[in-house]
Amino acid sequence: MPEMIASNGYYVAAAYAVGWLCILGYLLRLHSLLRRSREALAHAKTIGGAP
Amino acid sequence: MLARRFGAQWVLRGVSLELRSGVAAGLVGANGSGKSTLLRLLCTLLRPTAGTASVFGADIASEPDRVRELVGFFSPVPGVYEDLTAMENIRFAATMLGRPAGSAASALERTGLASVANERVRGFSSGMLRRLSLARLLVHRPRLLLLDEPYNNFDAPGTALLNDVIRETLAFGGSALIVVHDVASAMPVVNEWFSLTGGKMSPSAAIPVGSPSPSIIPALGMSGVLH
Amino acid sequence: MTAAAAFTLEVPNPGRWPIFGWFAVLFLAGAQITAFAISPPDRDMGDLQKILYVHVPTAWNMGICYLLVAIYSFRFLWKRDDRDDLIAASAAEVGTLLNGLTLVLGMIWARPTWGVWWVWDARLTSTLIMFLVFAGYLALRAFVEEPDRRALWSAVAGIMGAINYPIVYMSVRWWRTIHQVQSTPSTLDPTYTFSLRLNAVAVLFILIYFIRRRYEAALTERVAEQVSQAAALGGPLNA
Amino acid sequence: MAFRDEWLRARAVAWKDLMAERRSKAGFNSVAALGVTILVLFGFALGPDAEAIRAAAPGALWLAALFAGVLAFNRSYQVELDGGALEPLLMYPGARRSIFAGKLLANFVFVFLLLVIVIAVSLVLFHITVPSTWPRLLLVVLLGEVGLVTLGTFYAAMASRSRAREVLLPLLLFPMLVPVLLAAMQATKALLVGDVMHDAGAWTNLLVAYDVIFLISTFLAFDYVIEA
Repeated sequence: MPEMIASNGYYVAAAYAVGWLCILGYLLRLHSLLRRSREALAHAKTIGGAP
Repeated sequence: MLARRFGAQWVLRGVSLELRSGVAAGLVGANGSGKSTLLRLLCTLLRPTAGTASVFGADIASEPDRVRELVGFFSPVPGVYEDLTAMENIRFAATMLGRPAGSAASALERTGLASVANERVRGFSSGMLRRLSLARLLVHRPRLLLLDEPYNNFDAPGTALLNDVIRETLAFGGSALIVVHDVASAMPVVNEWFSLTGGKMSPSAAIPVGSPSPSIIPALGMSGVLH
Repeated sequence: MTAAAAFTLEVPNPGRWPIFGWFAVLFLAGAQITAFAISPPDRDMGDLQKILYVHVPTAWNMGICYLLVAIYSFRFLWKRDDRDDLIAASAAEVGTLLNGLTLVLGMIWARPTWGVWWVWDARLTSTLIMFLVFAGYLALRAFVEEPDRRALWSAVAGIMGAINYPIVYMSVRWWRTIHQVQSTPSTLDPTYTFSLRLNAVAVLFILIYFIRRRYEAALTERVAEQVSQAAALGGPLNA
Repeated sequence: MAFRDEWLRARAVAWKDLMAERRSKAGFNSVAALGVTILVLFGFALGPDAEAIRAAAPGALWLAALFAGVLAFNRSYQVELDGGALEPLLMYPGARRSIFAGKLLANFVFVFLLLVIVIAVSLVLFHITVPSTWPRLLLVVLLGEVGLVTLGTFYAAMASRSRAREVLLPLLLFPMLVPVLLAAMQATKALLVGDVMHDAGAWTNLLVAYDVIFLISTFLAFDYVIEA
């Protein structure tokens, strides 16, 4: 029943694809969160004129 | 050095005040200067971010229960149950305070609400609501009165009644801290004045001190015991 | 003003964490490749078993995240240090991500194995319930603005959520279970368990990196919030 | 001595909540009507076939109680929030758990009355014959209600004071209720057919265990929740 084994390959591929998609997606989210929070801090400091 | 931070802003940066018993202190200050925050700290509604304060020996952070027994907070918001009648409200307060049920009736009597005792609070005017929360204070009989703008929209008899209650509290060794704009109404009872600006407290020489016993209040940390 | 200074939060610097990030990603790739290389084809599951190399480690690490949420929530209730709150929040977010991934991978594995996408089985169902519990946790954090209240409430919700996991698992288990009986790693052939553990460690590195950087972003945002608030309400923070 | 004071305070809080509820009347009627509506909708969803409806009756009954109950939980803190009465309540001396106990009691009575209606209507709508094991069924209903009301009152203490409370309470509450609802539904289902499989006992014991766990944890956590 080769067809059965072959289709399994799709599921395995799908699983790893989803796995890496999540990791890369979250890395992007982290990147933007970090950038945005640093911008917010810089912006806040300019208004506050804190030392 | 009592301090309280909301997010970043030090609303109170280091208030130090020692209030002797039998003293009514008036507290003036611009809006947002931390006056009501100080009161809410003293009555354990807020936790201090730094520093300590004790009321008649009970520390507000570690012994909130004892403090709540000793402190009465008279705030502009009456905080009563509109669907309940005046008597039901005060009797509920009496039960929660562990006071005898009978004290509710006499408190309503004293504040002139006996005639409307069985009416629902929903229809009460703001003056009547203030009397109702004053009645709650009478049931409680706290040793430290924390009054937040007590004289606002209070008619003449109401103000007189309030000052009587303050004097009675001072008489039995209690104290009062009154946050006030309307300095004139508080004049008959207050014997020390403080001003709170930018979260810092200082004895306020600006306001003439009408107190019979002009005692110098050492600027000790709030950790000074109010005794 | 030492009392005040002690309580202000310092901005964390990234330091060498980005390098650790690269290391974690490469290590995961390496772990997956080794697992592929050394795992003998399982007699009946064919190469479907390879899905387990990413499904099971993700599930384990999800558990670790929720444990971290509980631990840092307890610490917050005890010490009231804002940093613990932010770590708990970061661990919850990463945990929820891993939770979602575990569910999707579980379904991808269930389809060829049992012919259906979803199975009302003890472990999958309790993982789904935990996903909803922590969706509630994240919603609570989103809906409550005031930092002190948000921190306190989410600490409580986090602990209650963590308590609920074993309870949900046991109750669903008695309700019904056709999930592979929890095969303790030792009973299976050693290469399989080695691959599982290797990948589990790899996902753990990813997890640590994610939480640390998410925490960094949250802390920076909190400091920015404080600085702007202080400025708005007069006088820099530690004047 | 202290326990007696706490009980008096809890009873006063419960009495105050129930009195305010009775006076505003609208509350209970609308919640009960919602419960019945949900039962009717279940009837439509499961089709006229008597057998299918009877099989689904336990689930329908508990879900109706759950969805209607959620409205009651948020309302129980509304009585404080409307008049700004929460702060005076927090300033009364004595442990705050008596406030939680009082709210729990009031909600228990409210949801009990709701359950009476929901059960009566579902007996009729779902053609349920009262089984010989009805005393044990009543016990299961009460135990299930304890779990529902405990967690509902606890999470409403947070949800009622934040934005979008109608969304936040179900989102927080339902996942936590899964074990209680599962046990309650399974025990009810078994007892409705006279517990022929003798597994109602196991589920009932489970229900007791859940109630104890959630009662203890919510009582411990309430001080932190109400303090903020």
